Amino acid sequence: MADLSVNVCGVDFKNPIIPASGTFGYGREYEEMYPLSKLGGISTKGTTLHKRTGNIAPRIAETHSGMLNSVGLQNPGIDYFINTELPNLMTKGTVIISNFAGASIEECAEAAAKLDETDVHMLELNISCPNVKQGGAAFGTDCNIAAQVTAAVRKATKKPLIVKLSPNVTSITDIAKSVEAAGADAVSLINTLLGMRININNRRPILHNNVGGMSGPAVFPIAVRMVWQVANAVNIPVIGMGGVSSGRDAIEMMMAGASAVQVGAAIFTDPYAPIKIIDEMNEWLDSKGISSVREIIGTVQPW
Amino acid sequence: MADLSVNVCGVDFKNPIIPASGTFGYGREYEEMYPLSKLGGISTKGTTLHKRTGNIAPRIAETHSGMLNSVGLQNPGIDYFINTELPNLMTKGTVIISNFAGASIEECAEAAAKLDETDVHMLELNISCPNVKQGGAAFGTDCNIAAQVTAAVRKATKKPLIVKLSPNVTSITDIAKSVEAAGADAVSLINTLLGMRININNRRPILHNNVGGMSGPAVFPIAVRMVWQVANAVNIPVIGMGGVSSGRDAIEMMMAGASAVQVGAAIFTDPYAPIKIIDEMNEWLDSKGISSVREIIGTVQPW
Amino acid sequence: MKYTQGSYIIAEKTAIAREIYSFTISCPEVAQAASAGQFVHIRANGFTLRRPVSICGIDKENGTLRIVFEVRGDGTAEIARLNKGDLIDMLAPLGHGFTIDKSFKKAVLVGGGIGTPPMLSLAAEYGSRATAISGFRSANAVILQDDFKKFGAETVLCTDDGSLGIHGLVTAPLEDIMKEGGVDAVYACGPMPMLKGVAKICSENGVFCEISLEERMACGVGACLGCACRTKRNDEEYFAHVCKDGPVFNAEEVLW
Amino acid sequence: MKYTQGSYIIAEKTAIAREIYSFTISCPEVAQAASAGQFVHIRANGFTLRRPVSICGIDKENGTLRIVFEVRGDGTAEIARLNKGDLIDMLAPLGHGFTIDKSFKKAVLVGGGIGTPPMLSLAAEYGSRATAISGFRSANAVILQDDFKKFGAETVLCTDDGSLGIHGLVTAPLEDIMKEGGVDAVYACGPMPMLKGVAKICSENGVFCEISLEERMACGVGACLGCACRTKRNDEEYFAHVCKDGPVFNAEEVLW
Ligand SMILES: Cc1cc2nc3c(=O)[nH]c(=O)nc-3n(C[C@H](O)[C@H](O)[C@H](O)COP(=O)(O)OP(=O)(O)OC[C@H]3O[C@@H](n4cnc5c(N)ncnc54)[C@H](O)[C@@H]3O)c2cc1C
Ligand SMILES: Cc1cc2nc3c(=O)[nH]c(=O)nc-3n(C[C@H](O)[C@H](O)[C@H](O)COP(=O)(O)OP(=O)(O)OC[C@H]3O[C@@H](n4cnc5c(N)ncnc54)[C@H](O)[C@@H]3O)c2cc1C
Ligand SMILES: Cc1cc2nc3c(=O)[nH]c(=O)nc-3n(C[C@H](O)[C@H](O)[C@H](O)COP(=O)(O)O)c2cc1C
Ligand SMILES: Cc1cc2nc3c(=O)[nH]c(=O)nc-3n(C[C@H](O)[C@H](O)[C@H](O)COP(=O)(O)O)c2cc1C
Ligand code: FES
Ligand code: FES
Repeated sequence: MADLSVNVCGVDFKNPIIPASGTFGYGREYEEMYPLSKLGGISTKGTTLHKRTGNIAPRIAETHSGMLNSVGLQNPGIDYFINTELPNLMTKGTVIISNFAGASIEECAEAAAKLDETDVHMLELNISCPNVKQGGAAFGTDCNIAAQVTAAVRKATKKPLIVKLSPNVTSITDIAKSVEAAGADAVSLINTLLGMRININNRRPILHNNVGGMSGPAVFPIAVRMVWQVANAVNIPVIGMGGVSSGRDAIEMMMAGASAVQVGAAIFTDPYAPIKIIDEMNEWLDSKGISSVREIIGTVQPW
Repeated sequence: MADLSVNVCGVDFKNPIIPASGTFGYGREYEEMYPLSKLGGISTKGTTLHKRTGNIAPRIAETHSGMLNSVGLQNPGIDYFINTELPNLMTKGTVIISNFAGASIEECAEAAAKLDETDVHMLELNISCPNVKQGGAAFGTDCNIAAQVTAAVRKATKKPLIVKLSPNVTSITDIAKSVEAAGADAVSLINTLLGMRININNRRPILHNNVGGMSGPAVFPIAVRMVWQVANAVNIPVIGMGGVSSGRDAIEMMMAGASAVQVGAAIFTDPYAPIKIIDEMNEWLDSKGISSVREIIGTVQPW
Repeated sequence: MKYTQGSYIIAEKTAIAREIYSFTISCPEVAQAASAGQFVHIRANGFTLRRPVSICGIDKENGTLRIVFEVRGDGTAEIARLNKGDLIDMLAPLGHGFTIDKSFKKAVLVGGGIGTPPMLSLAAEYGSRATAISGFRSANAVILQDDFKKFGAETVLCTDDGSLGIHGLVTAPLEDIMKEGGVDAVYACGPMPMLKGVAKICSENGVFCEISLEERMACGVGACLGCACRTKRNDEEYFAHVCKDGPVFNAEEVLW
Repeated sequence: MKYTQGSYIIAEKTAIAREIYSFTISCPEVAQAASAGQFVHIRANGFTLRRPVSICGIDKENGTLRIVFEVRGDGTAEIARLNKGDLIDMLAPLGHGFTIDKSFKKAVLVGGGIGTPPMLSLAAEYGSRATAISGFRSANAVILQDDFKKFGAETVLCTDDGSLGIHGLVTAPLEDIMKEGGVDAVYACGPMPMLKGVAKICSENGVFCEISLEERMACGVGACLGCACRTKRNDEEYFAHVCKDGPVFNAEEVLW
């Protein structure tokens, strides 16, 4: 039994596996299947200052080894989250990361200020959701705006602040360095890649939003590359995600430089995926005689 | 039997299917299996002014529904191509597109000038490779440099000029508009997405180049999205590619806005893929009673 | 247990029409928890997303569920490749089923095409108090009529092309039955235009109506918010989720 | 026909050691065109890239090829799931095989682990004029020794752990045989350090040596330039391609 615990920004995780924001709701649906205390942490469904109804359906399309979604940040608003969901989540014995976004810098800062007054362990600022028409994409694709929103949120909270990056950029390292300089305590990546599928029979995009965010095993190599690049470019911890679906994938992501790993689409294929990934990591480490998962972080040796 | 012929920049293709550059060599290896005259065209392996030995092996890695390559533009140089390979190719009864690249604007222009003197039907300028003179950043990730190299090449040739775009950018439409303004007759997209895989047993990147270009069915939704965006942003024809592996995929790509379709990685899974795709397109069109494939180009109706 | 994920043995497989298969699956726990109108979420080997399929029959005694599905694309084709004795990976039972009221004296079950299977699970509840109106494209797509009869339900069959039963849509016989009166509830599953038509007739006649909706799904349990459907609750627009709030909705709630 | 792609029936499947399988494949055209040292490129269901596997036996009369492969990862595991009677999708025969000279009086075939199978196709050519030196990790990984004997070849067996045969590397018995003299050719396939060792011994003894190399492949036919390997030709460095210029190379050509 290897030691799977990791520490990110001073927060202790019993293991590095965290269901990714938007794929695990507030945990209620999966708690029917296993205790949430088995998880390293949970990144909750992205919340916004105001309630959002999200995009019109269809919101889901399948792709080779992946999927598209255009949920459009549907959520009941931050007050509902703080009053109704968070207190319950805080009793589960796992690290709670509150993922949030906003349509303006002020909205993001205001949301952060509200979260700052709660017991939540960490904040994850989503500057990358490609579905939000009002600037959601813009924050994450421009170094200056990314820095501005990070700085504003930084002022609004003393809690560990993770900034979640978009992969739909020319240089993700530039964005990472900008948010680091603006006060981020960690970065998480990758969010979804913008994609599209068309129903050739009716000549309509499958998603009502026309385009959506791609995730799942298909994007794994892109995520590993970006995690590796960013881990080598910044001095803050990196939380890796994008297509992780096995313990070996999680190990690979950590060798690329991730201090912890989020798991998203794999949960749809197998609701027990996070638990199985934890078990597989443990087995692999044991089989190699590695006593702590921390020993593998960032250990890939480039040629 | 539907009419599969298309016309791109005044060049007639008997069907829209073209093996993608780098996946079909100069056609010799596949000619052992089927006559090249069955193909709409062939985009030849990228050539450069000077011979290149390419990267050290391993150059290939597998990914979920895709692959990475880091061939590194190995090629015998443009003179060898023009003297030894091209004359043979020109006898095959299919459109020959000469894909080429360079480490500087001057090299690209010089290569184009040499190709201009041959019988080749079209030129495809690959701007995804790093520009050694201007700091190593790829030509294809900066609008100004992309425009400059396109303009220089434009001056060097009167042949139809396709500029092949990189997907590793924040806004592919901006790059497309820049090269259109600089004189490109068409754009082709997408080239490969930068990815990485690690062998967790020896903690080494699988590719000796550390990172490589991802292609195959995994990238198809990203390619469809980019083709759709670019087709709506420019007034020149778009040649679509990226993950096409069936007749339905090719139809989808054309509905997104592609006037012709290149097929790459699918050839490795099945060397007959281009032929099967042509047959499947024909069957689908017949089943829908569509008399010409040209009728479907760009017909997707966004919501 | 509310729902769980597991691999279960296929006890029986039959092809009941062209490209339409019936599986009987041995899953005692799931069968025990299941109710009419719920669905199972099936993993298709090689695919990222599971495929939702309605429960067509529940045999709590023998611990089996029956599903009937049509091959529509690559995922259902892959599932159809499974054979008797193979394991099928299901996340089940999911969703919110039909409201069953044993005091109802006359229930009409309206199924269109591959929307017919979930209606059979209601025939099992209502027996001879049920009338099953089923509509299909053509004679060769007709399924489950004998199964309805076995439960004692009256059957009314329609085909679009008139090749079997009544020539025309299911809404015509439904209106006839409504005129006769005494209908306590109408349940329906099928294509959207059909559901809309059924809902309109019920609303005009003031009859309780529940319909089963379809939407593209990822999680199947209410976590991803993928399967949104516009409904109204307390006169406010509400984006419900087909997998958790449905697939069965009161027809009055749905914003078409 | 030089090579072709097709689906062929697996006429025989046997497990010859833990996770090592032998397939006999009915493919008359391919068997007719094949020669020792060439390989087949096998499609594994669900994977983008094919898997290269050496030809282990060629039976032109019965129109069959034999391959022997080890499950190393997901792709070979998928291929191992195929059974007798199933179709296997192959692009074959590929590459440049061994130089066979019927006038050679003494040929030494050196195989390391899963590099042993291609050596068997040479034993079929050289019969009693062949000595097969095979090295394996351990007794339970030993394969094909009886097959070599059937062709009349002399066998020398080594294991890394001494659990069967000589305790140690294949290079020791090779040096002994070299000392005896009269060796016309050495052929080898196995891990790189072994090949390097064999090449060195041959070069020191001035004996003709061919080795079969491995590299990650995409196309398998020479079109993608994926499987580069550093060689020298006419004293110039040359990036050869394992799939087309090889997999068999003259040991002198290879830049280690
Ligand atoms: C609650 C519910 C119950 C259902 N019950 C049945 C049933 O009893 N019998 C039956 O034959 N079919 C039923 N369906 C429809 C069935 O889920 C689809 O036919 C199936 O998902 C198609 O998958 P595919 O891989 O064959 O098609 P593809 O088109 O290749 O599927 C691609 C993606 O789209 C989704 N998709 C495609 N069509 C539908 C659809 N109509 N509804 C939801 N998702 C879709 C798939 O799940 C997959 O994610 C039901 C759907 C829902 C939502
Ligand atoms: C010319 C040639 C002949 C071969 N002959 C045999 C044989 O007779 N018997 C046998 O058991 N094996 C043979 N191999 C090795 C065999 O190809 C690999 O074991 C196999 O490709 C591994 O696939 P996988 O999916 O199990 O492993 P994975 O590691 O999951 O494969 C991932 C990718 O890497 C490639 N890869 C991994 N290992 C190798 C390797 N050693 N060589 C080339 N590509 C690799 C795979 O083809 C695939 O593209 C040969 C290889 C070559 C190049
Ligand atoms: C249905 C769905 C909803 C998502 N919602 C959010 C969200 O609200 N906030 C966010 O930061 N990321 C969201 N994501 C992105 C994921 O958290 C994750 O970054 C991405 O899916 C890549 O990981 P994966 O490949 O493991 O799914 C969502 C992803 C999916 C599939
Ligand atoms: C092995 C390999 C080599 C390639 N070489 C080139 C090249 O020389 N020039 C170029 O423009 N694109 C090159 N490409 C990119 C392809 O032409 C194509 O843009 C990409 O593979 C996406 O298409 P696909 O998903 O169908 O493979 C190469 C791709 C592969 C897989
Ligand atoms: S499918 Fe995830 S909420 Fe319904
Ligand atoms: S694998 Fe393509 S050149 Fe060898």
